Amino acid sequence: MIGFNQVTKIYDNITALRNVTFSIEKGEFVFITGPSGAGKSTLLKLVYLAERPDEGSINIAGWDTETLKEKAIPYLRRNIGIVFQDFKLLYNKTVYDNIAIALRIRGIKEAEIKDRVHEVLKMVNLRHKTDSYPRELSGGEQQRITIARAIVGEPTVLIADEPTGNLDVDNTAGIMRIFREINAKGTTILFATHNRDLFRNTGLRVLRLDNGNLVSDEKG
Amino acid sequence: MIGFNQVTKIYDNITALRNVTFSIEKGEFVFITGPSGAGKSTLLKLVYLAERPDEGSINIAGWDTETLKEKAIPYLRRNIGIVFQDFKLLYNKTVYDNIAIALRIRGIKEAEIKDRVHEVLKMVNLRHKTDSYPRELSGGEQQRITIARAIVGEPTVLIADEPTGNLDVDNTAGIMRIFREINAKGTTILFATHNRDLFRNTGLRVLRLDNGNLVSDEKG
Amino acid sequence: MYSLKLALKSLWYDKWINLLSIVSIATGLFILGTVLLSLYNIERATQNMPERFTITLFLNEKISKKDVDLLIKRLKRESIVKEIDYISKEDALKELKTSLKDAAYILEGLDENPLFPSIVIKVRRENFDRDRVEALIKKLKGFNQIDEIIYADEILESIQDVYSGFKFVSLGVSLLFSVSVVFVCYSTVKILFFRRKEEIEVYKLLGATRSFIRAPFIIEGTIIGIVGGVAALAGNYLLVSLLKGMTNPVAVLKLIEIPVQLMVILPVAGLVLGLTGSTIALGRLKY
Amino acid sequence: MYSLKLALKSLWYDKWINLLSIVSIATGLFILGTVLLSLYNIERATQNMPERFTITLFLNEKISKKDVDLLIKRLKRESIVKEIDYISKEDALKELKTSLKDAAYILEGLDENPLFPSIVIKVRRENFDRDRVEALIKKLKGFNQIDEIIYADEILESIQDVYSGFKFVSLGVSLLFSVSVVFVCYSTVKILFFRRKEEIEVYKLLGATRSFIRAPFIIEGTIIGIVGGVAALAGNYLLVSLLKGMTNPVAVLKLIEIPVQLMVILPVAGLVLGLTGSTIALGRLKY
Ligand SMILES: Nc1ncnc2c1ncn2[C@@H]1O[C@H](COP(=O)(O)OP(=O)(O)OP(=O)(O)O)[C@@H](O)[C@H]1O
Ligand SMILES: Nc1ncnc2c1ncn2[C@@H]1O[C@H](COP(=O)(O)OP(=O)(O)OP(=O)(O)O)[C@@H](O)[C@H]1O
Ligand SMILES: [Mg+2]
Ligand SMILES: [Mg+2]
Repeated sequence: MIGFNQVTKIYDNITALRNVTFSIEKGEFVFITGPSGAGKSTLLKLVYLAERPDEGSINIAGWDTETLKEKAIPYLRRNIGIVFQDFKLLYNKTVYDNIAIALRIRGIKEAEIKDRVHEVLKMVNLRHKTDSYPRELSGGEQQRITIARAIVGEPTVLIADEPTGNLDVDNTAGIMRIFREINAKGTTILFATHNRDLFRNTGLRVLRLDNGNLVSDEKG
Repeated sequence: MIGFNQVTKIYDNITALRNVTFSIEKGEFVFITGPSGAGKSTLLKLVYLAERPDEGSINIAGWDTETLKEKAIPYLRRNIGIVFQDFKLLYNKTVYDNIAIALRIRGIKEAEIKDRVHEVLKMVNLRHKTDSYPRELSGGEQQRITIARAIVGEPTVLIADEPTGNLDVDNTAGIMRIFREINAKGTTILFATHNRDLFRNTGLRVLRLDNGNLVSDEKG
Repeated sequence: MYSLKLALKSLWYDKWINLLSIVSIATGLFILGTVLLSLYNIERATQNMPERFTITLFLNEKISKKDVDLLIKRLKRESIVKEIDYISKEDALKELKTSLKDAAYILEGLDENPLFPSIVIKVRRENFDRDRVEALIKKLKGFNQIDEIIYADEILESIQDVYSGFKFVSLGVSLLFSVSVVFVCYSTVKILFFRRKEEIEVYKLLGATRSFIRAPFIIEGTIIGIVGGVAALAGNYLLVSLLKGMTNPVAVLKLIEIPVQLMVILPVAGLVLGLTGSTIALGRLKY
Repeated sequence: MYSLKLALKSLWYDKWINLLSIVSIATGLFILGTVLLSLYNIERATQNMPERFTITLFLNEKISKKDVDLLIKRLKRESIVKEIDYISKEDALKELKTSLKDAAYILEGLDENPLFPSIVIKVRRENFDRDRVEALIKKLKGFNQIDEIIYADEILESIQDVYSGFKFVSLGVSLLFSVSVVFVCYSTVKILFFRRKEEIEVYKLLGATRSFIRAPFIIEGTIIGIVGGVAALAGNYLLVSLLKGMTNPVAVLKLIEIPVQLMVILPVAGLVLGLTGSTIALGRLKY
């Protein structure tokens, strides 16, 4: 599903990733961990093509990112749901529209959009915030909207960058339950987090980065 | 130092805080906890006067917020260092300027500013990012810049809203150490977090909010 | 359909900033409209002015009626000739008497009319062109029944000069102002889009195609442009009715009229500016 | 000092958007400059035009040289009189002969000069005022050596009309365009500040006073305004030198000149616009 081969990413003078090689099978649930600035977000950005590698090659769902045409990128991204570390919500749109946009992009009918948006809002316990604007929400509420937007399109790959940083224990548990369910239905999940509690004793795969190097790849 | 008396805060139709009463002495280190949307950020916003209570009264460092003149607000805020949940960094300014601004506001000389900015950058392990722009930083790095900006002015009250949500264990421990040091020097600290590990077994005071109500006030 | 709804929603959410853009664009188009209006009305006013340029042909005293008719017939065929006036010897004397006023009695002693018959030619201003006038005069000089041709060489030149100068300056000014207006509109739209860079970024990351991203922005820009154009038109109408309805009016201003074309030009210009402005401002979206 | 540095840094960071604002403001001021330039040059051109308005006094045939001198002396005292031309009977006859051209021989039969002496008065255009001209004429009518006064009533009216109409329209147009330019500049600056709302919010939360927050924004706005004004001035210079240097020039355009005042007006207007624009755009900062 996702293959990194000797990937190096350099920003200006900072090497954010150095010779990283790994591969993830379809349906896996993989954690990415490591200290702040280790390169977790950079690795995820390479997967959803927000950044391009300086060296090495990346293969996503059979596509080589080097030869991939620009025009194909939107269609590739539609199969990827992303929870951004900095949320990236549209502050001039309501919660409903923020989530619906992910479906409208795919040309889905409004009637179906309505059902699906309300369903995911219920999953993250924010049905009552449908018509609020993001600035009227608490930090954790905004984060859950971002999660709802990522999962509403039923993507084949779900990328989550520190999706529980602003959530309390109960909400975190709820989100983890949702992710496990989605994963059970076949979605591949990449989950970047500092929170060891999330993967400890789960038996799931954990990639550990440190200063741009992939230092371990073991079960949590 | 800080006194809330029967404070209620209503947003549109949402009661974010309901009849909250407590008082904090000078030099205390108080945690505020509770689930997402409980009202933690709202409580802190009332302390730094970004919001005004709909009912009840708030007393900050001897000033009653109701009678406080608008002109006095900047001077009151200079005694408060704030770590915002959403960072509120200036994205068109370098890391250096982002931190220096907190001192420039007070009219401190550039030479002294330079020393103090470099000192706090060292404290949060980001000396090497002095000339970067916030967008070139990882989530955790941005959060640490926000912390550096809050403490550089040596405030008498430090307000931190989920300051470790994007930080790994080691960085979190480092930040907590800094906060304990600052507190030891006499600074009052209000620290909102979901992370129970931060206050468990510290013996520090913990205010627990739930759905806008202050449900407990005990030692962690 | 959905793009339109999105555009309208976004217009409403950012209503203040959009209003300001509309004001900017409307102001620009209003200036353009005022310029066009002035040009149109000056043109109209000068078209109604009496023709000043004439050529006078002094004819042979003994010319026959037949020859005169022939000459007139020939002159009528010339495209630059607008009006032909034949003044016989008798008419000429009458005119002289009138112009002498009270002193006319000095002519009473004459036993014979000493004046010549003449033809006064008025030149069509639309076809006015110095070369063509001189060509005509050369032609006429070959006619042996014509004794003398008088035409105001200097006046000719200065009319020519003023007229073509006017045309030139008008054209220059309208061009200049159009370019200025395009500049203002472009930068207004561009400033608007600078604000939206992040929004576009999010759309891209969610997997939106170029056309999906572009549509609402372009619709928004077009709406802003059209509204701006219509507002400019309304401004021009207001200006004109204000000028016409003044209590201490300057007579000339009473005659000002709004050409129908302006009613089309301004909204269309707004549309084109909004459309191209937002398309260019968006630029080539890169993934 | 620090505010200035901050303003310059921020100008540089947002260089593209600032450039666009400068372009907007420069365009606005350029249009204004062009209008002022045109007004100035039209005024200058018409001032050099020959005076067309004259009053002709037909004097009594038997008026003595002394009376004529007295009359001229009196006329010279009138402020609206610019030039006085005395035409004696003999001069009048000479003129008539010239105007009759080849037909002048008709006058040869006369044994006595039948014409009247006259005085032609040219009226000063600067002091032109219909009421004052009529007052003068009334006064002259009381003079018994004057037989008749001829003055072009209609021409008088139309010159009056055109001149005051011109003045009125000029004033209106400059006012209108100034207002338009202020609108464009205001909305440009306001759009800029909409972008900065969050930045201002952060400053406030960090404990900055109003003046601390305002200073860099206002300095920035002022710099944008001044640069815009200077750019507009440069544009006007370019325009004028372009017009003057054309290979197929329209004679009139060669005479165009840039008034010194414009060199002050445009940058100062830019400064004022930038300063007030940013001050107003910032609004009353509330804590
Ligand atoms: N656009 C950029 N320009 C320059 N440097 C960058 C940029 N983005 C990231 N970096 C640097 O690359 C390194 C890795 O960043 P990355 O965001 O991948 O870290 P991370 O593991 O996600 O950290 P965190 O847990 O704090 O989010 C950091 O040192 C960061 O400063
Ligand atoms: N500006 C606002 N307008 C309307 N509702 C608001 C506004 N700000 C906050 N709220 C609502 O008030 C409630 C409390 O919000 P607050 O930000 O205080 O929560 P919190 O405890 O900080 O949560 P979190 O841990 O997720 O940050 C939430 O339900 C939120 O949606
Ligand atoms: Mg990260
Ligand atoms: Mg909060």
